[in-house]
Amino acid sequence: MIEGAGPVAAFWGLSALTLLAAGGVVVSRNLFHAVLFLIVVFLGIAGFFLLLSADFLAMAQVIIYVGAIAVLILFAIVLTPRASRDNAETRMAPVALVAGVAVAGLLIPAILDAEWRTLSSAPALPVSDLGRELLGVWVLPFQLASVLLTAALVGAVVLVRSPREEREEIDEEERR
Amino acid sequence: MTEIRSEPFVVNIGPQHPSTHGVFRVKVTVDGERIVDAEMVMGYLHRSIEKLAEERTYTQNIPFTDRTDYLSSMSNNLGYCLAVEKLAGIEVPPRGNAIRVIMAELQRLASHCMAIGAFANDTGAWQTPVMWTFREREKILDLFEMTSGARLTCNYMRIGGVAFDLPKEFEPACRKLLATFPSFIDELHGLLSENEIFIARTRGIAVITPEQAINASLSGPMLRGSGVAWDIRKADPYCGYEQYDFDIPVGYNGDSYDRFIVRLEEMRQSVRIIEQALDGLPGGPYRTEVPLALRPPKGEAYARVEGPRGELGYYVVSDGGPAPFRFHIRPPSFINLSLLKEMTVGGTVADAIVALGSVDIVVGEIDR
Amino acid sequence: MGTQWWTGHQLAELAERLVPGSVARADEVAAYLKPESLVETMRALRDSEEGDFVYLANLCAADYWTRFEVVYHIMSLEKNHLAVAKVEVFDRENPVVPSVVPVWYGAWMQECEAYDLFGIRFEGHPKLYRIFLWDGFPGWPLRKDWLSMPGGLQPGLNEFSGTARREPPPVRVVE
Amino acid sequence: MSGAPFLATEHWWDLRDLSNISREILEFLDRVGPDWLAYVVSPLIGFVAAFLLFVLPSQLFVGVYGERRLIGRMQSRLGPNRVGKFGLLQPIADAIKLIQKEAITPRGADKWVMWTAPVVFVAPAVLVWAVIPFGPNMVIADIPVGLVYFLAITALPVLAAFMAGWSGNNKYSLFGAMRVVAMAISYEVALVLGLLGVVLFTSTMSLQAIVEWQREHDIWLVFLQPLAFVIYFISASAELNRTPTDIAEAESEIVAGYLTEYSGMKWGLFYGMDIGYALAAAAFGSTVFLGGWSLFGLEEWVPPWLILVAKTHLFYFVFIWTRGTLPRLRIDQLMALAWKYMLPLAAINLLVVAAERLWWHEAGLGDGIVYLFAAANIALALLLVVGWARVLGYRPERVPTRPRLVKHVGGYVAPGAETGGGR
Repeated sequence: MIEGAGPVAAFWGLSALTLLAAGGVVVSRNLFHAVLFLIVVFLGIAGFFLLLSADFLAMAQVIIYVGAIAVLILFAIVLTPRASRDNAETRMAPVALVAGVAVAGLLIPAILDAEWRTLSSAPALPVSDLGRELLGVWVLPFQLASVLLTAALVGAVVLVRSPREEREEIDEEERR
Repeated sequence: MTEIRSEPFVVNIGPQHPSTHGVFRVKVTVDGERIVDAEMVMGYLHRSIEKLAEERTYTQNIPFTDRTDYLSSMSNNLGYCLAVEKLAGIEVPPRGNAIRVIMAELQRLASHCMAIGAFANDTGAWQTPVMWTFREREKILDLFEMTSGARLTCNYMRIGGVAFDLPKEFEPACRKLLATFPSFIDELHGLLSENEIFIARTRGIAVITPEQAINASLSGPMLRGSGVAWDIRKADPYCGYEQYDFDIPVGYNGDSYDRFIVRLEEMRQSVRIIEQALDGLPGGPYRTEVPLALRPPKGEAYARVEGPRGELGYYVVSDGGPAPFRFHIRPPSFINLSLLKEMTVGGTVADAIVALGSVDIVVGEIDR
Repeated sequence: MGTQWWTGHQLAELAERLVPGSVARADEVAAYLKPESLVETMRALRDSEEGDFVYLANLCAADYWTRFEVVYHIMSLEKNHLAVAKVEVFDRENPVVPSVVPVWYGAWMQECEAYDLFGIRFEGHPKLYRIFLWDGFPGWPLRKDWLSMPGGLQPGLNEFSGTARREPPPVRVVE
Repeated sequence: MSGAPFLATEHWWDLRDLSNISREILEFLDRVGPDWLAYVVSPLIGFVAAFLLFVLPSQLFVGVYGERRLIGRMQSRLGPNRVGKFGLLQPIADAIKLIQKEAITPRGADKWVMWTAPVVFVAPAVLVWAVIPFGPNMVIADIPVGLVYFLAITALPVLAAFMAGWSGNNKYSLFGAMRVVAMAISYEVALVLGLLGVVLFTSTMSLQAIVEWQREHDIWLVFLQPLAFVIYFISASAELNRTPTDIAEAESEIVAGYLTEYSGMKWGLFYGMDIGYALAAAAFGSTVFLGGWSLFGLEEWVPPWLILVAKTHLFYFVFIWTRGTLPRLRIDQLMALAWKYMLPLAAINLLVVAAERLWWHEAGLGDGIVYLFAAANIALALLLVVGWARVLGYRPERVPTRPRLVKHVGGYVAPGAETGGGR
């Protein structure tokens, strides 16, 4: 439960900011601007985590989503040859609209129906407990996620290796 | 599997870029950071000195030669004067020759200071080596000011000798400089040649094989860096270079690092030559009197000196008049650039800058 | 010690021996080669045991009113000798000389320079362009008839008595 | 507070502990004003105090003036010495000049992004100071995840740099932007893994607690975690674009990197805050690795915040020193350093620390064991650095640093055919 004038004001402020930025992501015609709006959304969500006393989660949100993922998206935009065409009209717009409405139609009733457990005070969850849980009870999913990420990394490396480089490497080995 | 590649795009290095050492431009096409094509664009500083020189007397042309390679004006003066002397058959007295050798070698020191400092700057050293070399170059320029009255464009050599005799303060000042110079070279050696990062940046970059170097008419440290022993001071001695004992440094495999250490070693050798020349400085006249409006006989002459950047040739044709009929400069840094494309393609932009720095260009000389 | 400077006759003799009929004439300074067999001769001179002219020291052009000369200072590093070869072109409107870039890569930029300032086209050059001046620059600056002044006054030194060339130019001035 | 009682008293005028003043002010505000006032003012006091007392003076007189003077000294020249006594007013004159200059927005530039980028760059530079402890009670926000906070906040300027580079409509800017992002992503990984070792040892992520831990055990973490310290230093200088690794602003290659199109105060903000980040990194480094405000008991007599300031400036001096000495590495070499060298070493370091920590706790060893760990880790660090270099095939290659000498001219000199001698 969020109590007190400060947190409540912060909640509404953050909500407005996040929603506006999310709208910006959708509306913005410039791909680069859209990503920047997306970053604001991420920061807003980190703010929500802070409001809920989940400080570690907020920091992780900033590091991972803003520091890594958003930057990677930006990088991808720069490296994509046809990025300059931006968010132009596509034939897929109606399909996307239908899909979006469908997802919203699924989510909104689910959220309204769900019985949310409300806590009167923020649970004290030190980071050490989080780590213990992660490496104790949830160690298998944790490891699986690591393996998945490693596989993705290796796959990316294999994908971007050009045949030319491979040939050069083989030549080099032969020379040795 | 399709090859994933980024869009190649064209980057202009220059004409206003910190590392082009003047208004020189390289149009590079890059794919990511790799260079796939490089094209030189020059001429921003073209003053058509060769045409202007056809309208001046032989003596009036000497200041033009200052302004081609403004970092080694003494060598340029010397090359031109040698060509005219050869054309007109003028002998230079021994004292004049010795003074010329001292000045040319001091000029080589000054120019190599500049080259090494700028090269270190190109590898990314944040101004420190260039400031150190400027400090030493300053002392040499002071010596030039003492003798010729000018620091950069000295206009000191004359047809038949030099413009003035050495002032009496020159010798002690020069000896003082020579006493400290080897330790300065050792300092640079420690700062740069033995620096792991510097070696990593320059070793194996812009390799030129000896065959390539000879075929592309490279000269000076570029040629010697590739392991070719060629030095006009030894091969075709002028001004009495045959009296002095010095070695020619040659590199190992012709990369940027080799060109750098060759330059550094040349500085040591220059110090040796100046010491010998000062020790054996003959007396007598420093100049043969020649008429102001010299009219050499009909004919042509090609004289060359080993400038700091390489073979500096002057090709002068006379039709018997007071002005040269044809005046051509063989600019070393212009021809040394021939292989720039071969040196840069396949490397990164950073390598291209290092390659360009190791050529040691002076745009005034390229464009003339 | 010192570089041995070959006379034109020496070079002509060698060139004639390597490629018969390649020499137009020779004087004390230089051997005048025929443009038709220039590249062939130069390659033979470069590869010959005796000549070993592996190094092109200098390439430049000169305008002698009635003809252009392209001057090659060629050199051997190991034998340490230097010779001068020349090629003459008489066509003022459209001077063409075969390019020696296939023989010496070092001619690449110097031929561009000669083309830029003299307008001599080097046939077979991989990329001949105006290296200093911009494309479309009017005229060829180092030709003698460029910037000829009114009153028949020709470029050259005019301040000294008897030096101004007041006679009409030997050739028609290309405007 | 644990340990010996401090000499610092609780009087507001006792400047050895500056938190006294702020507590007095807050209490006064609580008495006279509405209750939200103290709530709003308390962080402000911290930031204002930190900036007025430390950040701004350091930035201006150490970062701008001191760095230029020191590098000038290293380069055998004078450095700024005209404005004011010893040129001390030079930074202020610079700032006035920068404000007067025209802030150019090039045609075709993305104006909004270009003008927002400096703001995005400056804001984290201020926020970073929130978790740096200046003394036992002097920290703006002693949050339990201070270390992660620092990492999160310092991820933001990368974004600003990217925005600056993209918006300038200049290829050099874009190059710089791409480089800055590639660098940040690569070095962040090694940096976090290195810092994880510290966290394992101290079992906390609060910077204040890390300092306390070092004080209690009478050892600095730089001795316990030498490898992590080296990795931190290299990564920090890489992310800060300082000279051995300043490829994002490499002047000789890409003019000024992402700042190429900036001018006036927009550029000045980037420049000033670059120094701010370097100082923050130095402060963070001295807090985590060099004992922060503690100095083996001396902090009871000397104001602890002065100790931290001294350590920070010392740390910053090393930054200046490397900048004045070393050339720059190429981007692929830097990437190789990050991925092939520092990342595996950081991982091995983490493994070692985990083992030591486990042994320490399971076996119930006393605190004295940390000295043994320190000795072992220093030896291990040296061994690892050399050994891993060998594994990667890098040997301190004996490249000849002097050319061969020959006496006679001729064609190509085959190796071994030299004829010359020295002197």
